[in-house]
Amino acid sequence: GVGAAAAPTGALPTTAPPPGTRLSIAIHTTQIQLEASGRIHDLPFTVSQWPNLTAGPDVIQGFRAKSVDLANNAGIPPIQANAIGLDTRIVAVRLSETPLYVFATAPGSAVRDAADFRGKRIAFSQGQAQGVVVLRALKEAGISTEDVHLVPLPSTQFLTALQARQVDVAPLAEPTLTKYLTQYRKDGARGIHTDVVDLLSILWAPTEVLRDEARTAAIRSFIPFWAQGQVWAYENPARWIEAYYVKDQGVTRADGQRIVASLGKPCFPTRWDTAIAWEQQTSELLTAGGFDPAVKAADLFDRRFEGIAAASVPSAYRK
Amino acid sequence: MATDTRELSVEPGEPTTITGGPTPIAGGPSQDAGRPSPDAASGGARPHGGPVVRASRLVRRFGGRTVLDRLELSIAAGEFVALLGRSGSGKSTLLRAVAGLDHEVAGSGELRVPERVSLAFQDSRLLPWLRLLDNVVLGLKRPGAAARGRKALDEVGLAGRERAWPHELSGGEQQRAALARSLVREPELLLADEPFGALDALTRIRMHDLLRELYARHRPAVLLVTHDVDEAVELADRVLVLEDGRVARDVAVDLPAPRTPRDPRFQEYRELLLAALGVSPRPALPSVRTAEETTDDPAQ
Amino acid sequence: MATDTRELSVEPGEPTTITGGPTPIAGGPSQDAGRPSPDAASGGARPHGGPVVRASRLVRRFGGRTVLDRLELSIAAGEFVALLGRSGSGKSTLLRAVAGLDHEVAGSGELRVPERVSLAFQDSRLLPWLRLLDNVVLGLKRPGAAARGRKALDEVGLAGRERAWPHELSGGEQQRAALARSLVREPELLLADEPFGALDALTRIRMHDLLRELYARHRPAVLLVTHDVDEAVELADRVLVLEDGRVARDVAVDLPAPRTPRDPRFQEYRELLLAALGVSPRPALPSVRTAEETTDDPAQ
Amino acid sequence: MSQAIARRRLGPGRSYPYGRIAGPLLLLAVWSAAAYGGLLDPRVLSSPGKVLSTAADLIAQGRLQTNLLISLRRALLGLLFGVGAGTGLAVAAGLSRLGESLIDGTMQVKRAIPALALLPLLILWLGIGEEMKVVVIALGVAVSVYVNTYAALTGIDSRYVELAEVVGLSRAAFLRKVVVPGALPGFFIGLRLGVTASWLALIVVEQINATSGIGYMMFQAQQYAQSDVIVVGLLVYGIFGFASDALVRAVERRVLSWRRTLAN
Amino acid sequence: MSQAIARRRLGPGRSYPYGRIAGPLLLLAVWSAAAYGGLLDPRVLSSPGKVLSTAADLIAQGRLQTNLLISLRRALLGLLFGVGAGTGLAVAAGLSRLGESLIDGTMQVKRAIPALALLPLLILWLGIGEEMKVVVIALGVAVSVYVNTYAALTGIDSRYVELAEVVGLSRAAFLRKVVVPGALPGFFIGLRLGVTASWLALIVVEQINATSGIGYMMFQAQQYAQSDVIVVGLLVYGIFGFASDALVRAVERRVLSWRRTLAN
Ligand SMILES: Nc1ncnc2c1ncn2[C@@H]1O[C@H](COP(=O)(O)OP(=O)(O)OP(=O)(O)O)[C@@H](O)[C@H]1O
Ligand SMILES: Nc1ncnc2c1ncn2[C@@H]1O[C@H](COP(=O)(O)OP(=O)(O)OP(=O)(O)O)[C@@H](O)[C@H]1O
Ligand SMILES: [Mg+2]
Ligand SMILES: [Mg+2]
Repeated sequence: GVGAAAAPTGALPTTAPPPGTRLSIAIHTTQIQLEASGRIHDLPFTVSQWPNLTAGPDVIQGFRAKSVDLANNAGIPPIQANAIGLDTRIVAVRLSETPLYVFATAPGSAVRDAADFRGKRIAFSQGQAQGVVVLRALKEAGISTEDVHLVPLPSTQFLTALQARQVDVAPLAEPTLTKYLTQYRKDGARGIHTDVVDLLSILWAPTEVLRDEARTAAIRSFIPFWAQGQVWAYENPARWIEAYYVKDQGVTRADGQRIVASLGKPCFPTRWDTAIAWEQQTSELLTAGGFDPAVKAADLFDRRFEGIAAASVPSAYRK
Repeated sequence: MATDTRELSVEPGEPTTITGGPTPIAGGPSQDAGRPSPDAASGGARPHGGPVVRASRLVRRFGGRTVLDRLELSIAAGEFVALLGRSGSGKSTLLRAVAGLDHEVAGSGELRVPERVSLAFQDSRLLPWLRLLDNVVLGLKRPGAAARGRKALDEVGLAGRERAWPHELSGGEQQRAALARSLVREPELLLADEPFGALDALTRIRMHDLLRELYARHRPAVLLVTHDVDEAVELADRVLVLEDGRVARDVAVDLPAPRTPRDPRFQEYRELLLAALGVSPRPALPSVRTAEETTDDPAQ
Repeated sequence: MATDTRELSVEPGEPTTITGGPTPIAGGPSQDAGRPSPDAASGGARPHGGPVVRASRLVRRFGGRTVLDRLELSIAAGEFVALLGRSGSGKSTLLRAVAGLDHEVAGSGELRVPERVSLAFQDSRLLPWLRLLDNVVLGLKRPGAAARGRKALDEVGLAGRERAWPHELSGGEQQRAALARSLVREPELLLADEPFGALDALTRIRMHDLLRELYARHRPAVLLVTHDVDEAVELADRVLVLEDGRVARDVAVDLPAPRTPRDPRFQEYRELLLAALGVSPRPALPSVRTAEETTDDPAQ
Repeated sequence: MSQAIARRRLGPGRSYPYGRIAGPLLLLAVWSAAAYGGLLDPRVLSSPGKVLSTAADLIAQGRLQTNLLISLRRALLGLLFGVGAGTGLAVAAGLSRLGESLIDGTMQVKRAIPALALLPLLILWLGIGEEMKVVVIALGVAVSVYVNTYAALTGIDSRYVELAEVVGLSRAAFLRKVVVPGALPGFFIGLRLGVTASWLALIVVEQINATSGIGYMMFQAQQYAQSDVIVVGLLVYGIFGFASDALVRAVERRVLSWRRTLAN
Repeated sequence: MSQAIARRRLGPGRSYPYGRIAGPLLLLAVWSAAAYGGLLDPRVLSSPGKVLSTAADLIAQGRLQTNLLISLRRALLGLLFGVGAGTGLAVAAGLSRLGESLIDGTMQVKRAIPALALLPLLILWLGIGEEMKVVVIALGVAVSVYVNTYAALTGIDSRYVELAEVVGLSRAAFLRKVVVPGALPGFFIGLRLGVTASWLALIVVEQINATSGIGYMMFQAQQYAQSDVIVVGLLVYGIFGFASDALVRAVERRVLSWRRTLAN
């Protein structure tokens, strides 16, 4: 891991970024939110590009290639980046307290709740959020990973694996979940809800970027846009669904509504302790499974940015 | 004898016996198509039966050019026919048609050929990926094929080269290998397209002897394309001259064996045929001028 | 005249004039290597200079077989040499070596050849993807190449076939196209490997005339491989017979133009050469037995 | 009035007009029959009607065309550079031993390396923009073209090389008159593989920082479990594959009209 | 004592012994020089030393060997079936017009369809076990072999087909004596592409229900952006690609020793 010694120090700039500051921001949703809400031109710096990268490994590659300065991911990618020596920092946190993933069972499977997972075949994509969800669910159900068959699959193949009855259980998110259950409920497929959440959605940047005053200022000034954009989306679901899911992603309106409903209300913590603890736990889960070296989660956060997001949103979205 | 009868046309027409060129040659050897002639090589009587090859009104066009133009051809069983003709007159085309290789040749009437046909191509056409012996025995099924192939190679003077690749052979060696391939399968009809063209005088004589020997043994019908008039007169019962897509001359060679160029009648045949080919053999060798002035009319 | 001198060996050896076979032929035409002879075609004096081709101690082995065995060859500028030899005696191998195509040929001494060499291959070797005219003018750079190619095609009787693909030509047509390709580039040294083998008598005569005409015009040195002894005697100043990897006979042909086979001296040359090739031309044509008994010793 | 006579043919004989389309049409027929005969679970594979209506929707929304056009542009650019590079390298490797020793082994190594694994390096060097996409496509194309062209080129009959030496062709003329036409049959196979490779590479490159393109469309559809859209994408791929191949073949037939082969 | 004489050669001349290894070695040298000369950011591409030590670790842990062996088995099985299927289909399509119309178009469509998109269907039919993996590999191999073999087969000189007709070859003998040897040069190109394809397919199939294999290892490494492991994987792929290609070529040289080409 990379020690705190390398952390960028010094007070966070509070002034607007100097003219000509450019950032490459790989957050497609924020781009759409700002466009749809008409705020895209209010940014006090230039966005050199909005790369459309979402998967953790792709973002890490983008960071390394210096093609990306700022991205939005779940909690795992920073751990992975740390594991390979890429120095990054989390600069904003959003908590999602509604469970995003539901464990769908194969048609005709006898599994009814998480306790039944024992001895079953569970789809497992270890580098992805879905993987951690499985580990966490097992942990909460008190089942060791030894007592189940974790079937390594990329999450894109979960649906097929269920259809083909090659796994008994797989965590699905919307809209796949509803589609699957609608089609296979009559064959005995069901969804098992747990309270396991994928808590963190984080904004992160390479440390190298954060050493640069101007870009740090730009990131600082961007965080409120990011948080407010999500609030806007939550408050204007119809416009949001239309702009993003229907127009941009080519999803049906119904699917868009289901997805948005599953996402829940955005929530930005003023203090990051919960987030750091969660991240630490995630890392330990991965380590216990033998998948990643341990990290000190606190080193993943740049606490100078703590609370900036929370401060920028109405108190209803703050925690 | 098994024969394939192939209907050529919806317009029925019975096979006709071919007659010679437009004008019978006065004073020359008798023109005598289809009639059995005595065996040139062995002097024995030939078992001439009905025609083993019978083609009528064969037509072959390439683009606009008509290469075979209602050609009539008939070869009796055991008959040795030589085919002469200018370069490009359609000899190879005719051979391919008779061998059934030309999938575009058209005609009316019928084409009858025996089943076991051998064709020695003008290019030797050895398969480059087979060694010599394998090339020679290609398609021979019976046991002992290898032994027979070896013998055939020996006969054409290629003993010891069984394992050579075709590209390792000289031009004449390739030609002899192709000849061996044709002979080894003892065909009922042997079609040979200039099989001796690339051979020196001595080797050529040996190959003549070989062919004669084989012919005496198995009595195939033979259609031999050659540019060597002496060769034609020496070997054949009948010599055809192809011109303008038809058989313009059909000359039965009625000479006793052994045939020798010193026989004045040999020379007569020779001159007749050379004239038919447009060459007046005497006086001496003509220059370009005189050659061009030579018409194709042998009566000139 | 530009010449390439290629060092063949680390073992220095000066080029030697070739002498004839081991035993001079008694009573035959004079053996006369290298000495200029009068022009056979035009009757004019030939501008024979120093040798334009000079090879000494050429050796070529294929596997264990030695095909060229310390062969000596020298051709004067403007000299017309015919090369005879059994099938497989190494004629093509020699031509390829002289043309500089054989990257494995070895020898001691040197090989001198002019720069502009033309080789008509034994197989016609037309590029299948070029149309006829493009094949003929292949590598001709000067403007007017197309016109000259057209003229050459016309001369070999292929006018109007400029746009034909090689595979659309008959065997003899391909051979003539290859000849046209050799001639059109007016070489200083023309190597021709049986360029008339697939031609009928008349076409052959025309090609002889064409070659003679071209020869009279440009005076290249010529090395012509042929199996036709008459052709050799008729065209060449000097006839070589290749045997056992060496030049076994080197016969200067001293006949006035126009040469005709009816000239008894023509027949004398003819018989000498046939004998050198192992054929006793009279009495008549030998059978297999007699052919095999014929030794290669012409004194027999 | 006249009829062909022939010995038993060993070659395949005359080709059926539009013969090649029969196989794909049969597949479609089987699919339809299975779908409407109730043999095919529509959850596993949608019926042709469903797929067509999805395609119609996509076209009505303009998505299919836009994505196709953008992908086509990327594929064509990649194809262009790939064909150029592949051919150039093949010629360099085929005609000189130095070229061979530097290029050929390297290309064998290159072609064994998965695009997915090279991607990170390419991203590092070229970023995540269009250049990277075009380069990845071109690399795939170049390999296909290279392997076949190089093999064809080194497989040219040495007798033609001799001929070229004898008529004194310059190196350029040798290339133009002997090497290029002689290697064309192999080049065309490489081109046909290359065209498909360019199209297939889209699936990979359009997952990286793309917001449009047929590969992106398929990737998105997978994310959102839109199996109908995936099948539309497959159909597009299939049609494109067939059509582009037919096109290259048509060109090939014209250019290689000198060939006398088993097939014609 | 004796020396070659030659006209200016247009062909490439004598090949260097072990010539092909030069390119890859040069690449290695450049990489080393750049890494140790400080021109290469180690975060961008690790130094050879680092990669070697990673490889040593992997070997010490037994991971590399185990993964390689397992992958090799899958690749070989897939290769076997793929080569069989590709060759069989090519012969069927090349020798009969019916075969051509049913098979050839279908293969063109098939080869345009990305393996990733076919995967779901194959999983539905074959599950996620070894069969599926082998089939996916075999499909990729079959396409490479098919395209080249079919092209070579239909490209056989028609004069040889005539010869076969004239000597009265049976269909089986025609296949054995003319078609197979005549199409071998093309088949070998297909085989060389197929061998690599089998290896490359591992990356895809070993993402599915695999806990071992070189593809799995690379995929994992990619998931975690472990560039050292990726580079080790690349090295393995490169070495394998070069070696397998050299092996096929050696066989090819022996089998095609009758060829007289530009290259030899
Ligand atoms: N495939 C083809 N396309 C066009 N023309 C052709 C084709 N094949 C042959 N020809 C032409 O048909 C004529 C006859 O050809 P063929 O090969 O039968 O002649 P040939 O009598 O055998 O001549 P040669 O003695 O030179 O071999 C020639 O003029 C030739 O150019
Ligand atoms: N590449 C080769 N490998 C092995 N042997 C060869 C090779 N090329 C030629 N030979 C042999 O060398 C001998 C001479 O061949 P060459 O082609 O020079 O004969 P040639 O005199 O031209 O005969 P022909 O009159 O039949 O054309 C032949 O016996 C031939 O088999
Ligand atoms: Mg002919
Ligand atoms: Mg020869």
